[in-house]
Amino acid sequence: MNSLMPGLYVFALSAFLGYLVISRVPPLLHTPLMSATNAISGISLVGSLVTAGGDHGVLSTVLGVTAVICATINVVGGFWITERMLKFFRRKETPVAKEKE
Amino acid sequence: MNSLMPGLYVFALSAFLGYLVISRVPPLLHTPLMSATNAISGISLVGSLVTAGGDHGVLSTVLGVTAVICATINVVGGFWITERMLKFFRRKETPVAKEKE
Amino acid sequence: MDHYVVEFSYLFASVFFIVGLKSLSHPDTARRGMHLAEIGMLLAIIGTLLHKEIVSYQWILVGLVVGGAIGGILAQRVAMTALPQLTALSHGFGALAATLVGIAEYARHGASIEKPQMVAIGIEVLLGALTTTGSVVAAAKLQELMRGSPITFKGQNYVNLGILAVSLVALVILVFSPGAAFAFYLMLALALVFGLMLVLPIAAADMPVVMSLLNAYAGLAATATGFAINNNVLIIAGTLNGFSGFILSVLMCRAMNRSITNVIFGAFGSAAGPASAAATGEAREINIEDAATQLAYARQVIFVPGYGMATAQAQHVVRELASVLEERNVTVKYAIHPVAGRMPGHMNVLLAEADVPYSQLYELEQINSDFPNTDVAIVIGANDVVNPDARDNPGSPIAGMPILDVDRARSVIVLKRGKGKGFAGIENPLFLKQNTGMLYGDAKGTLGKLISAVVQA
Amino acid sequence: MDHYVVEFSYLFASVFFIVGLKSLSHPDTARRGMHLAEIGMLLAIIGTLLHKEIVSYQWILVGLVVGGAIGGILAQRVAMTALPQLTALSHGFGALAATLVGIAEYARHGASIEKPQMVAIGIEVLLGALTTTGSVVAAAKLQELMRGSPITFKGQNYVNLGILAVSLVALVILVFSPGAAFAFYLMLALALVFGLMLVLPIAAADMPVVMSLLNAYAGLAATATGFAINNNVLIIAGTLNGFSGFILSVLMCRAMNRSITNVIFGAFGSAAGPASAAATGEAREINIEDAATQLAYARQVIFVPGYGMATAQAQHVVRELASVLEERNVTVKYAIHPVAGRMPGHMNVLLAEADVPYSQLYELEQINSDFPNTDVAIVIGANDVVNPDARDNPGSPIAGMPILDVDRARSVIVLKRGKGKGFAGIENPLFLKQNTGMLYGDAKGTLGKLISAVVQA
Ligand SMILES: NC(=O)c1ccc[n+]([C@@H]2O[C@H](COP(=O)([O-])OP(=O)(O)OC[C@H]3O[C@@H](n4cnc5c(N)ncnc54)[C@H](OP(=O)(O)O)[C@@H]3O)[C@@H](O)[C@H]2O)c1
Ligand SMILES: NC(=O)c1ccc[n+]([C@@H]2O[C@H](COP(=O)([O-])OP(=O)(O)OC[C@H]3O[C@@H](n4cnc5c(N)ncnc54)[C@H](OP(=O)(O)O)[C@@H]3O)[C@@H](O)[C@H]2O)c1
Repeated sequence: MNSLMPGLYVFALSAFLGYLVISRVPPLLHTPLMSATNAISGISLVGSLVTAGGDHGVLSTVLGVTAVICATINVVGGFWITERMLKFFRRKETPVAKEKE
Repeated sequence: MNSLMPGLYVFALSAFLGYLVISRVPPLLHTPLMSATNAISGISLVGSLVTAGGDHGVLSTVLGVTAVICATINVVGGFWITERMLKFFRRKETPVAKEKE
Repeated sequence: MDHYVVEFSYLFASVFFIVGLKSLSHPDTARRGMHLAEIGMLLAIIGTLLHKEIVSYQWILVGLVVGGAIGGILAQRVAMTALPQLTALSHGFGALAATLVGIAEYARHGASIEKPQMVAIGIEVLLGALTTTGSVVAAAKLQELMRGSPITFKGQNYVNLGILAVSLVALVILVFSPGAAFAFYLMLALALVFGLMLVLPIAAADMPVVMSLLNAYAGLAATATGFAINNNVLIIAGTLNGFSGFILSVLMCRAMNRSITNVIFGAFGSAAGPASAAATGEAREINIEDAATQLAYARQVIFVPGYGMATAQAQHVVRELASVLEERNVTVKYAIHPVAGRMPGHMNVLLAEADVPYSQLYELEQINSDFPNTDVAIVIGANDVVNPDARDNPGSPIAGMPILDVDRARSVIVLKRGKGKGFAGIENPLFLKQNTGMLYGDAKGTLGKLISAVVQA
Repeated sequence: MDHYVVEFSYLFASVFFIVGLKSLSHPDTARRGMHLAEIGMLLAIIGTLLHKEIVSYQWILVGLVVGGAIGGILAQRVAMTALPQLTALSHGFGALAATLVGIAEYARHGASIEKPQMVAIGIEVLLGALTTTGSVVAAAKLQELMRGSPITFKGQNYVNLGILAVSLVALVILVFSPGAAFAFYLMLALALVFGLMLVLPIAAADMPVVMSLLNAYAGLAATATGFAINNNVLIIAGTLNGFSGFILSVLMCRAMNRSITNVIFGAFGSAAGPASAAATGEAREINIEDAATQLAYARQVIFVPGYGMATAQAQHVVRELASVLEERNVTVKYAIHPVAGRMPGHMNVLLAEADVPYSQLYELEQINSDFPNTDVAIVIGANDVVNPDARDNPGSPIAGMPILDVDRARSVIVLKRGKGKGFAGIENPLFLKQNTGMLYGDAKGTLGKLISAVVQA
């Protein structure tokens, strides 16, 4: 019909979903939640890939590649740190030797 | 891009939403839930309106008007009965006289 | 410009539907939320009326008025105990509407329909038609216009499978040669028959599960239509209904400890079921005065309603008895089994109708630990949901179904008309226990007598 | 055909993101869910690489490898206590990427950009640029590369408003004459400045709220981009992030009993705050041996960690002390205030890192009734979150903030370095109470001594 409407539906439904999903995350996991959403927000990587790989002159490529680097730092760093944190959460005490720094 | 994709997104998001929303309805309200979704499924009324009001010959109009009648029964009946049920649920005892049949 | 109005009305309708369903997560918000859903429906209708294809309004108006009147009258007049059949019927009307629209579409465009549209119209008509007849049979069984017990014959499942296969073949033919009107009407006819065949072999008591499934199918049909005509509100509402239906049927089956396939293909309740723990001994009958004394001097009484309370329409007298007891400082609670009665949450609605505040209604998990501290548990037309065999006898046909541990109360009073069995058709050792006393007779009458006796105690 | 592959990769990526975030509702499912989210991201990247506009891959590969290496090394090397700054930094990188893409788009299409696209690119660049500088300042403040206290000047809010207004005007100009490159770069520069101005006046301790808000803005920027380039995965991921950010900042503010506007415009923690209940008396210092004896012979001990535990990196010694106590059959619990430390859930992560099972971590509502039955509450670098003034003194700057009722324990031991104040910069009457004993010194050192003393007790 017109190109804006489907997007609006997707937006409205995602907004509901976001509200329902996020409000169910317990305080225990709020820090991992922050870094997880941080990582997911690196989805803008998608845009930088197209810019970096397109054939639109040097400026575009330089900007694009820089953007790819930045966005990848965001994605990899975000997920990695989330993973590191989540590894710590265990249900029961295990006989694993106590970690020291 | 192509006409199927936006629909698929809407479908996937609605499926999640449906799951999250419905699984939060307590057993207390399962009967109203059944009649509420029943009423909402009368949204096919939308289709029958277009058929009934269009200028596509007698057959189409007859079928359409019958469909409008049926769908309206569905919608009105469903919401009405939901309303009747929900009216009963009260938090605290009120000094209202006890109803008798 | 008009397009925007229509599209936005649909968008808002979708949002309102979601908010409405979400509001059902709490009784305090439920009504307001349903009003929003109603507004959403109104918006969708108004939006549609602005559609450029609609040229004349008088017939639409006639349809809306007639349908609205019938729906309103039905919904207003019907007794709360007849809810299941009304919901089934209303459902059938909705499905019929979808079917008719599908037929009209086909009759109009016929050979010129494109593949994806044809798939969607086919699914719409197929699911719509089977839901129509299926719902009508379900309503008839529930209203006892028809034998409630399963109607079966040998090789039934194969016949059904055959019908389904042929109608799917017809659909495929249609997709590739949309002009084949014969295939269309064959498919329609077979789907109508299939709906009958699907529901006839299922016992009346299993109808709620079937209805939830039919609701889910109807939802999916709407989703299919939505894809066909590129209408998001149909996709959203359809998907929500689809999920709601599936989730509810799964919950019901889980509460009965049965699988969905068992419900649909099992023809449960047809056979008497393997004889459970042989009934030893005789049920002990007690008289009204004894029962009244027990109740009047108890510290805590738990009411356990079941299907019998619904058939006897006894919810108001139950509430009256409870009030009389509360005036004597007896603590009163209600134990609600998830599949007591014939609809999920059936007892909640009936008791709420009788003005019982929902804070007194306890779910199975909340109340079971309370029975040992209870002086009297009074069972009002419940049977299967209080059958201790489900818990203790692994050979019982309902073994594993979670039950209310009524037998652990200090004393149990059972109200039923006679030696009738419950839906599962099996013996209930609860009735033979030492601490169980039977009060035979229609629940409503018995409760009336109990009230006067308690007042005099 | 290719389109379908790309589109489906995006659809699955969206689904995986949602499932991943949903899995964070329980620690047992969280990791698996995050793996799904990672797979989703991979899918989206692979799908994009098939995009027909992409002609050369070598530079993309370089970018991915370099970025991945930097991100991995940063994330692997950084100490758990430095998490807040790392998250801020990583966030800044993401925002910078979005900004650069926006600039490239504009540089390429310039005057030929259509209105809706221009709006989206404008919003993308605006929000992206302010998030970039804002995040960098936040990271610098958290890493103490910069004065943590608010940097303010008179009329600041008016200046900020002015900057914002001018950049919005520039955006409007751009939409109507997209060729006005000057307006574009003016807008970009102003947005960068605005990010600085927004975050500089906010205290380091308020950074988590700011970061959540920046996260929300970045999410909305992604949503805007999604609308511009008709990409649903961007809309979905962006909206999820937007909501997550807003919800988290609201939760944090609520736990501090402050409003968001107060956090952003309040320059809280700059002034010393109105002197609270005059400090009467002197804090009582106790020695290690006394403290160890109290702990060793207690029946129940509750650990109350705060920001000081994080700065001292004392979580592992805390856990060791707890183990030593548990070997002596002391019941050990941990009381976690929602805003203890400097990030929501900060204490949970640190203690989990030190191998404390999460069943021992109690939230405020769960544990507060337990303090009166507790022999010793040991406060490790917490201050504001155990300040009884918040509960008892309506005139206190933090009045109304829910606190842990540590003062109701039979005896309290407080570990801190000296007379330093907490984030709110106010006195804490807890330290002056009869049953409170102070153990001054860096928490890690003190705990080490406590452990040996308990072992010898
Ligand atoms: N709720 C749902 O969603 C749902 C769905 C599908 C299936 N089911 C099934 O339905 C059953 C429900 O269990 P239930 O315990 O509520 O009911 P039940 O097991 O069907 O038993 C009903 C009892 O009520 C008695 N009764 C009938 N009319 C009466 C009257 N007028 N006055 C007094 N007593 C009367 C009957 O005994 P007399 O004939 O001797 O009076 C019978 O023992 C379960 O087996 C459940 O699995 C429920
Ligand atoms: N968590 C969040 O998301 C968040 C977000 C925004 C704001 N905040 C705010 O941050 C505050 C957190 O409260 P809190 O009780 O955790 O911390 P706090 O009130 O900031 O107090 C920290 C205490 O730790 C002591 N300390 C510092 N380094 C130490 C060391 N090496 N060894 C021992 N003690 C040390 C300090 O006293 P000495 O200097 O005497 O040692 C200080 O009293 C709240 O006001 C909260 O509103 C939190």
